[in-house]
Amino acid sequence: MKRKTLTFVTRYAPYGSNKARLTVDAALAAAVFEQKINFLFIDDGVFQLVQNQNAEMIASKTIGKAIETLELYGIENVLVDGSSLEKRLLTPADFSVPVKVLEAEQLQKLTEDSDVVINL
Amino acid sequence: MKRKTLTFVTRYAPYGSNKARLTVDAALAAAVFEQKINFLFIDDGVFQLVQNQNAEMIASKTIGKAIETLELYGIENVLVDGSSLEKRLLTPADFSVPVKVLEAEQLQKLTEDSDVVINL
Amino acid sequence: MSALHTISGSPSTGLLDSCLMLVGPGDGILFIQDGVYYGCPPNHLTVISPDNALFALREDLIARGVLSKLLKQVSPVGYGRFVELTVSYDKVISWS
Amino acid sequence: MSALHTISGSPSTGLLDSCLMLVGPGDGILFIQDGVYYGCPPNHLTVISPDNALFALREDLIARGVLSKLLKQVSPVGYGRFVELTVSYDKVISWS
Amino acid sequence: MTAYQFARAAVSQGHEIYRVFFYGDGVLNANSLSISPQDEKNLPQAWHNFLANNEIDSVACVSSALVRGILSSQESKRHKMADMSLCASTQIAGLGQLVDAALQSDRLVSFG
Amino acid sequence: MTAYQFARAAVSQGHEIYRVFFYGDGVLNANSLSISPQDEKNLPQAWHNFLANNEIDSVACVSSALVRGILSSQESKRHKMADMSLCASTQIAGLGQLVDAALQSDRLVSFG
Repeated sequence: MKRKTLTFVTRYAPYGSNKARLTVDAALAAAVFEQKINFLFIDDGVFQLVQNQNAEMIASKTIGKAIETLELYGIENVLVDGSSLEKRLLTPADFSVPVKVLEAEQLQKLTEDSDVVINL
Repeated sequence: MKRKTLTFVTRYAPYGSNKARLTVDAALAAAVFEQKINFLFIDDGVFQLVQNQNAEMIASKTIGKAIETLELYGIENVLVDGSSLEKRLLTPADFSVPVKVLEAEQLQKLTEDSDVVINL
Repeated sequence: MSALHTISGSPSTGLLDSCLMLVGPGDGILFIQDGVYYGCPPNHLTVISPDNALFALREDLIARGVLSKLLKQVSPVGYGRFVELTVSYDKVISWS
Repeated sequence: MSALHTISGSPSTGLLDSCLMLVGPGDGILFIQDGVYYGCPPNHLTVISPDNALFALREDLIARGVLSKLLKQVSPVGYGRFVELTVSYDKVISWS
Repeated sequence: MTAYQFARAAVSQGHEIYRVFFYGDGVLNANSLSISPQDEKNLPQAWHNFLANNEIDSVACVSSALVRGILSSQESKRHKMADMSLCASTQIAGLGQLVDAALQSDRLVSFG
Repeated sequence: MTAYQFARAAVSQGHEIYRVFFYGDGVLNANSLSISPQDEKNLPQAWHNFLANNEIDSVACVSSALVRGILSSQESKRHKMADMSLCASTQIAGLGQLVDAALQSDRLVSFG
């Protein structure tokens, strides 16, 4: 089986639904398959990256913690849509992990270069 | 127990979720309590009123049918937010039941005059 | 009769615009769950009359790491105050 | 590699704007479920390049009573054609 | 979680809760079979204890419950299903119970 | 419903379905206890028949399934629950099965 490029896209805020959690878990599950993996945050998904989250307050698991493990699992391509940041007046300095900020053209190239795009 | 004014608000398109159905069913359940009942469509909720729906195509119940029964159950105050109509280029002529179109000030008065507003 | 409006979705949902259609003078607005992002920059609240008191649930702000970003016109409140607010207004209208 | 994008939420969700961030030349867009309201007036589709083919699921249009309102630049398709479209593009990206 | 914490705060302030009405995905809190992730709070269990300890009436919306496979023994029988998965403290009933609660109470607070 | 009709159309055109992966509320289609409103199609039953007749592999996402009270007998045992409510044709497994399907198939089509 040839090596594929999988791109996970997440566009939901961290705790309002289970979708954010599901996408991180899917990416972590994908890591063991040794494919090329991109993880892209867009829209409200960028809120998942905000540092100093503490979901114990709402008896839940802090999603920032799971995102920090992405790199440990070998997922180095942690990407963020620049326009989603601008709209929310956020910058990579607000985040708990290092990210690559992509502009419009780079986003389109990312999609084009992906074999599978998983947007749950 | 004094007679109360109940206002049901629905803002969801008819079939994408169960919420539209839930609100109509709740209003029909309320009818037997002989209170004053308003039923207000706002935002995507106005799509519920569009005539010639046929949910058999998606193996579901046509919600327009349930809305037609509101009047039979004595719920005569079927109200629509005018700005939601304008945004969607819809008019009462597109609908399967007669409705009263409310402007901004009337909407605020409706809320103020209600004892309970149910927005599920 | 006054109302407390609770908003539980982020600004992407447009819930505040819908809510404002029914907000009258003296009504209050409480941001909960993902709604607390409405209380963070950029300022989404300029469309609201100063006559309407604004609150955000502290637990939800802390969970999301945004308590320190809360705009100054919004008061952080705990669950106890949330309950008091539902009593001090005549009714509660939820937006989710 | 080209993509077919499926959009299943109404214009209130803003899904088309999100989708367009990832749409490249030659990609197709298929509106399904509440997404079919994107194919109805007012015209939400002026921001899309004519290079991108547009489709809407016929069953969902009929269910909602809006088949007759479909904008002329959008082609109504059934489930058979939906399957063919997923094959004729290199991948499918879903927006919900 | 928000609804649960709100209800606890209301009781601790001495307010009386007339009824808790579960609808939509909320009915999952009335499912005795549901299991929370290991490191998260078991919300159905917490609700169950809270409602029992404070003797609060609770109802799961029948239409929401049935499609999610939450059955009372009576419904199980009617639909000839073998299993039963409703918490003992919660009844299944229609939306009339929501309307009744809205009429009987001083405040209706709902959490989408 | 969209996913079900799409799957039927794919099979009728001679395509092979490698796997159906239920997640989120979709796992309710794998709940043997769920009951549809009288005048609507019984979607869980329709899926069950379709998957069995065409011998298609199906998996319900374990985390989505557990919080919704959908248990395989094995999980039932592990969590000491009395009842069992998973359709016989569907296994419970992790998100790895979704990734595996994405890698093994020519197309992944998901329905939110």
